Amino acid sequence: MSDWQVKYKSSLKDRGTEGILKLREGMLLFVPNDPTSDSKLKVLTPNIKSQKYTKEGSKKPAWLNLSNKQGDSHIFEFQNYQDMHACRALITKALAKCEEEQPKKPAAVLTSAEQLSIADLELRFKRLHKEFVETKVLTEDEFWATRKKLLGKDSIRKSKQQVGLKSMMVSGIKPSTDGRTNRVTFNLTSEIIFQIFAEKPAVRQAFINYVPSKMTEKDFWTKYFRAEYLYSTKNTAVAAAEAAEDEELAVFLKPDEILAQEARQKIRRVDPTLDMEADQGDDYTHLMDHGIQRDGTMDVVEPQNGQFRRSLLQDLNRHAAVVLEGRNIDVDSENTRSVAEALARVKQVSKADGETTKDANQERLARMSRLAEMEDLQAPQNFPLAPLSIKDPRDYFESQQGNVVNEPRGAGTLKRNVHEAYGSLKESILEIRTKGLRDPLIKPEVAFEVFRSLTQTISTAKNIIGKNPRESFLDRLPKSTRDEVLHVGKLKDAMSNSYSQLEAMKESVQSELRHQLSLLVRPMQQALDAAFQHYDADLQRRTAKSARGSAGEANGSV
Amino acid sequence: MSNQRKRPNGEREEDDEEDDAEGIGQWERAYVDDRSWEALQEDESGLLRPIDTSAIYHAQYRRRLRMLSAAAAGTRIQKGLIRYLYIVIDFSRAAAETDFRPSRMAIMAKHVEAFIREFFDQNPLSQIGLVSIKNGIAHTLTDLGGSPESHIQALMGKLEAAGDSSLQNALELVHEHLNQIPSYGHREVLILYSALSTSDPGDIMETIQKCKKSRLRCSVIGLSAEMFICKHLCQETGGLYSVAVDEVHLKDLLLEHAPPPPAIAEFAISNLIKMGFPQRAAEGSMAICSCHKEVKIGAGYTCPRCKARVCELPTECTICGLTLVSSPHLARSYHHLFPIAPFDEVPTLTSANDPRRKLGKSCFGCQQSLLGAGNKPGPCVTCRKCKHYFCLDCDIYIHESLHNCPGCESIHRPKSVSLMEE
Amino acid sequence: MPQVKIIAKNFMDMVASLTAIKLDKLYNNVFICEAILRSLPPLAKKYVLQLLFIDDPVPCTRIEEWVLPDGLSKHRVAIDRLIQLRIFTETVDRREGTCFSLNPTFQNNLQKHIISGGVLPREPMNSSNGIKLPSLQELETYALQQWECFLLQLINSGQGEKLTGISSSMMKVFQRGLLSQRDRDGPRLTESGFQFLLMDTNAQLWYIIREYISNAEERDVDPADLISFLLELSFHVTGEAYNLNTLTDVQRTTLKDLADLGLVKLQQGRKDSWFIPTKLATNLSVSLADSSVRKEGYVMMETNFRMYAYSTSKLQCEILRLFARIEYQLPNLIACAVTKESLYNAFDNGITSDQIITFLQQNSHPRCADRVPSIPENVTDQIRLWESDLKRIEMTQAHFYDEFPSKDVFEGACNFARQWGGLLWEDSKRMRLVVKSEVHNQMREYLHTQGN
Amino acid sequence: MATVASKLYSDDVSLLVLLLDTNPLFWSNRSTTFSQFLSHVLAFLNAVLGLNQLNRVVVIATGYCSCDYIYDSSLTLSGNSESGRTGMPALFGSLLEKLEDFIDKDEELIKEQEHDERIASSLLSGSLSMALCYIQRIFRSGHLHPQPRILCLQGSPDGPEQYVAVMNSIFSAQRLMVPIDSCYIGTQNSAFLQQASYITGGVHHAPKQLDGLFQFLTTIFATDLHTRSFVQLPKPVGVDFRASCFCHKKTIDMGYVCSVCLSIFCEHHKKCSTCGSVFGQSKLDGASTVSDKKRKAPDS
Repeated sequence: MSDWQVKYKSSLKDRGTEGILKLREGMLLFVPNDPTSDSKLKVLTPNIKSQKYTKEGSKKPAWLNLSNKQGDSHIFEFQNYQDMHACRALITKALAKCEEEQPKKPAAVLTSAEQLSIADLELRFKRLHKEFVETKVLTEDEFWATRKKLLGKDSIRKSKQQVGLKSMMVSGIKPSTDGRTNRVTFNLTSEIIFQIFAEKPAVRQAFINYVPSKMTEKDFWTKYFRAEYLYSTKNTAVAAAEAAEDEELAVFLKPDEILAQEARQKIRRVDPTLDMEADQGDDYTHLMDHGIQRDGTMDVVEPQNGQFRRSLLQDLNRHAAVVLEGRNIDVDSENTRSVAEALARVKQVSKADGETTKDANQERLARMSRLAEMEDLQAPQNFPLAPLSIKDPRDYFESQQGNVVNEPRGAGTLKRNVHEAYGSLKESILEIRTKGLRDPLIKPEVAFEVFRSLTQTISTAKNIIGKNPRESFLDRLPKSTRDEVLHVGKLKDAMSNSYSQLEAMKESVQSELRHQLSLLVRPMQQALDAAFQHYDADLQRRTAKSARGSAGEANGSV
Repeated sequence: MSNQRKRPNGEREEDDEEDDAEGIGQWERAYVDDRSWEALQEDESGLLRPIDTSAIYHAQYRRRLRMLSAAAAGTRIQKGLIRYLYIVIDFSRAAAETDFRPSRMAIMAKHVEAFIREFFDQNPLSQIGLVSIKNGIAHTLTDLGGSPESHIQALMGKLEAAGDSSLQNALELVHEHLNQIPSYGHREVLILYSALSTSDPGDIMETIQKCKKSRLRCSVIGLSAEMFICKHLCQETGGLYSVAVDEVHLKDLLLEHAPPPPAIAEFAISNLIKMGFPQRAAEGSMAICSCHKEVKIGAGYTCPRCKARVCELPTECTICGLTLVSSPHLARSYHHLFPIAPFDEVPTLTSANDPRRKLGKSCFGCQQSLLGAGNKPGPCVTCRKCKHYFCLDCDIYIHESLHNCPGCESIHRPKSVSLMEE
Repeated sequence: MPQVKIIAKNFMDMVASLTAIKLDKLYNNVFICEAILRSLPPLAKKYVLQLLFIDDPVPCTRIEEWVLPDGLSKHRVAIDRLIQLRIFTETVDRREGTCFSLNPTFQNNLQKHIISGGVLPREPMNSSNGIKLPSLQELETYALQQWECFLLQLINSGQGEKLTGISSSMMKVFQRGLLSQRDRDGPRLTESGFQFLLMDTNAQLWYIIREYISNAEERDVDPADLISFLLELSFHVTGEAYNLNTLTDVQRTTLKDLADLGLVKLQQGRKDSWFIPTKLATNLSVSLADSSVRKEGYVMMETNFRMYAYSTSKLQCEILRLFARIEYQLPNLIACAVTKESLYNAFDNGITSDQIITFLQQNSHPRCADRVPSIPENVTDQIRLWESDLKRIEMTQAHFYDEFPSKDVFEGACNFARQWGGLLWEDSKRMRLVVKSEVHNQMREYLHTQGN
Repeated sequence: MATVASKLYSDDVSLLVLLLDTNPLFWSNRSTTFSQFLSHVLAFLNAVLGLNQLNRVVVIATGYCSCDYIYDSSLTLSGNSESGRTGMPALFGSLLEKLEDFIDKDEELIKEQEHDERIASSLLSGSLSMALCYIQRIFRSGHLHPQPRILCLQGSPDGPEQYVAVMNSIFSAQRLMVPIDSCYIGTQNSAFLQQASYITGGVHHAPKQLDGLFQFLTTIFATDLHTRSFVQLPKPVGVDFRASCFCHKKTIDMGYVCSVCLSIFCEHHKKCSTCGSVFGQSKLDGASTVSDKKRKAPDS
């Protein structure tokens, strides 16, 4: 992380001690220069309540005043504001981080406990593994799959996505004018700021230079947008005039220097043997943007002071480039300055190891070119399909109906009697054709009997009542792999809300069943109570001497 | 940007009409919307006749069928019977477009719902999850699960469109999810993409490679126009890429993903899955089901491993995670294993010495007369094995829904013979 | 439309209303049993079938056992109908409570019918004999023609081009109720007349047949015979020719009328003459239950209240004219508009908006029929609205009271009227009130009691 | 529109597709003769046709070597539904005639094929498929069609080799919402028919005494779909949906299923005996997870 030369004072009057302020993971360290001094200091970041700091321009030195939860305050005097702001930024960031850690505190406690003894963890898994795999409740990989799933769940929860840059161009944001006064208002979001910085290094640089030393952020942006506005009016004469007497403004209007040199670098990288000469036909440059203006109106071409003219094509290209690069820094976009710096840093890096990334973007280029091939030239990459070596369904499913197969297969006998079988069929048909249906078709008493019996079955089917609704509930209880591999914490929550659910359940059921139900539920609740007691005891024991107790036991009791 | 795209089917005039829409009455509007005149054609005598869609439909159908069977050239191929499919729906700004009426969003939702139902009907052992893209971020609507209703609810809840769309974020998210699932499962992603651009935080190419590595089969259905990146994605991961021209087409394209896809050799990892075949609980017995956590009287099944009660099959035991099915559920997938070969078309011109003289003039399946107008033999198809003739409707029905050939089924063929024919 | 059902039912009621002897006489004919069986509500059919081969009575509870709770009403209807038709005979058993058994004649005949099938009293002419019979289509068109021109004649008997051979006296019978014969300005269609025209063919047919039967006595013909003959007729095969001389004289005369109605086609052979039942005839027993033969729809209703009817029929044109303004008529197309005026005079003639709408729905052209709703809402709504427009004022007979002796008498009167729910209007200042005439009498008495 | 139509078209109009088991091997060793059985069935058909003159009946013979249509009430002479009833002869005559030469054909087939070991089952799968095709055609015929249902009159035992086909048909019927009633008159119960009726919401019944068959048929199976909505019919007895494993043919409630061909085993194998795919992957997979568990555990 980063260190700073600072003076530390416990109060405003204190004349302070020279020393180095170090920002470390989760804490803030102050090491005085003379070892003798007793004013060592260590502040845990989570404890920092607020930070105040002196504004630029005020004659006060760059003070940063951290007050922690206990209420006592530490004041650091930096050599310059730049450091101070940097430090501040980092602290805020740190704070933010432990903010989002805040919610999963309890889990954290446990995990830390686990971390303490990986050995213990191993042990636990061994035992679980034994219990389940040896006893054939689970197969090897089922066991691990479950484990993996649980871990996976966490990991997913952690990972957070970033938004890609808007594909809409920043310069597209139109000023909103209210009719009466002739003031125009741009509204500016951190997102837009980021994009501006990303697309216009010059502006970014300007920001780093001017803010806060020369001007406040606010007037910086007003200036910027004034320039934008001027530009959008296309009244270059005025623009030129303004630029003349305000060099900051000029910065915005002038074509971006940094970009220009980047471009030059890139060109330098290009293989010299490549013939970059284009013939007349390809030359569109003489028609300005093909006459397109950003807002669709035709462009009035003004040869003079062309330096204040940006072409739409340039903007588009630049924007495209930035979008493709994507968001390669991760800072909270609230703090404009930090954003600017971060971006700047990235640029430095990329410039610095331009050589190293050479091959990187070499192979990127390679991939690009591969993709850029014409489709019909590309070999159709269809994947080989997996063949299915399987028998004919008929005998394949011979086995499916095991219970039916035990039918005497009349093969031998078949041969003989099949034909007289057919014969008899035909006879009986003939019989009907000659005699007609047998009359009476069915004896009344038989019919009556049949009807009666059927009615019997119906009526019995109607008033069937549930046999033993009281199926032992203890086997229903969550006792299995999942909970075993689960953290105790999770289990506890699960159990406690299942407890409440049980309660709710009792209410939900209509009264006549409620008694039955409570019979069902009671053992479960008792079991849960037992589990809770055990858990609390367990917890105390663990907290007493570092986490020895294992989740396994807690579950075991359930 | 996606809002100045033209659709082939004469969206242009449509727009123009909309311009003077206030001029015309509601009743005219109705016709402007459903271009009823397009369903008419002029016959030789110059009269207007409704186009007989059936013939066209059948032709299309046969083309599709042949295409599919071509994939499985003769030899039987494995199908991804146990699928873990994530449906990614792009609810970015572009989804609010109204070139599909009432809006892409609505249409997507409608057909995805239909798709989900069909999917579970065809792949009872598979699971679906829903992801939506909005404001450049991918959100998980539902985790992988087997019950259509829950998905559909979640989907219908989330119907508004905004912001950009990010292919990469979506892929990343889905990838994280799908990495968790066991190796035997076939990991698939189906993306309904209506935006014409993707704004990603990083390099999407890497993401695509990542997906390829972890055997995700990504398919995309575009609603606007073909995009290179989508095409690339699908090519790399062995999925299908298609762009819908209109609502009907969209529906068809979606439903093409319902039957299990042929398993790609390098992806297919066979394995034994542990499954429970629970017995139905006694009528009127009372228990607390582990899926809804409420008291159920009567119906329900009991997990053979942890004895937990679940309401319906197929499902995954909420307690011990065992897959619970009943034998019919397995049976539902059998027809994917044993698809019936497409029937051959019978050349109608050979009416003089027509073999149908012998085989009777009616469809073997439904007894419908195969004689077209004026007693000349109409179009019909025949099964290679049993040589029986079928009408076109039966042809479709047999291949789409029934999955066995009545002719072959009603001939008892001794094993020896049948093996020969394999 | 409600009327259809009523009429259809009425016919069964006619059968039911016959005396026991006559019913049994009916049941002697196998085909009647069959026809009756078909006309029963589904549940009743089931019961008959169940008991078909059971001789000794079956307790009602045992039958009821099969019915689910929400089917009980249906069960009762079925049983009532069966008893009404004397198919079930009710006996009370000590242990079992009420028991049912099938009417023996009915049972036997039905059994016979099911086992060996009924044999018609006459054989169809064997085709070898040289007369060429009309094809089914021809027959169908013939039947419809007959029927339509009969209807036409029925409607505008004013201009008397004699189309059918139906005696004017007979025609009078049919027109009774449909036309109101006013002196001077020719006959006008009455309310029910219009409704009649909007029914579908079977319903109309049955209405006519009912009239025909009900005035059988006047022509000293036994209605029972008539009914049995008609039902029997409905079992003949359409398109087959049957010999006339297998019939009794009564039947022959009846047959002539039926021919005019298009139920049968008479054909003169070389030596003897034949009759060929048409679809109308064979559907006679159909419309006992719900009708099912429906000709294809021909009307297209547009959202702009214009209506196009693909029809050449004069009758249909007439029918449309009932509620729409015919604008022009092409060879196969009638273009008309549904206007406020046209509807108003339809309403005047007592046609309800619902009838019109159902008519439109039932006759809407197939291509419109598959789109929902087949008739545009705005039209249906408008029709309803216009109808309700006419119903702004309603008349109630009332009496007016004033000159009350004192305030409290007046108050009392008001309260009294209110109690009887007869108070329409009161003016406490000038002590006047208006009361429904239903309560007038009570009112009067009350006031008398007050008076003294 | 549809509502109006269905109002006009009485709700109890039904199409009954009867699958008649004409397996000689079954009938040869039965106490009740085929003629008895047949007369009951014919009477039943006639009764069904009698209930509503729009009712239609189709009979498909489920033979030993073949299946075929032997009766279609809508095809009888002069086309319209009346004539089926004019003379019983018309119905029975045509039916019996067809049936007879069907049986002749069937016999021919069995002659020409050499004999193989197989259960004396009849081709249920075939007749089911045909029935469904026919019903599909009815559905096609417009929105005004009779309510179709299938009735299997089956005596001979299930043919395991038909399992797939039968199941496919059942599911297709389920999708079409066509109930498959089944009346099993054989000796031991039929798993096929039970499942069919259970899945498609039809009625399954195995009458005790065959001399009362007609009564059974009319009381239970004559009930049209409309009436079923408010009438109680015999509930399907609990159908056992537990699978039986391929290796030992014993019914199991927990087992292993091959992810490729879905064949069922009662214990873990290295290699699928049906489709020959090797499950080598699993252990390797397990190992990997072990390692990454070590990695993951601390930061979890």
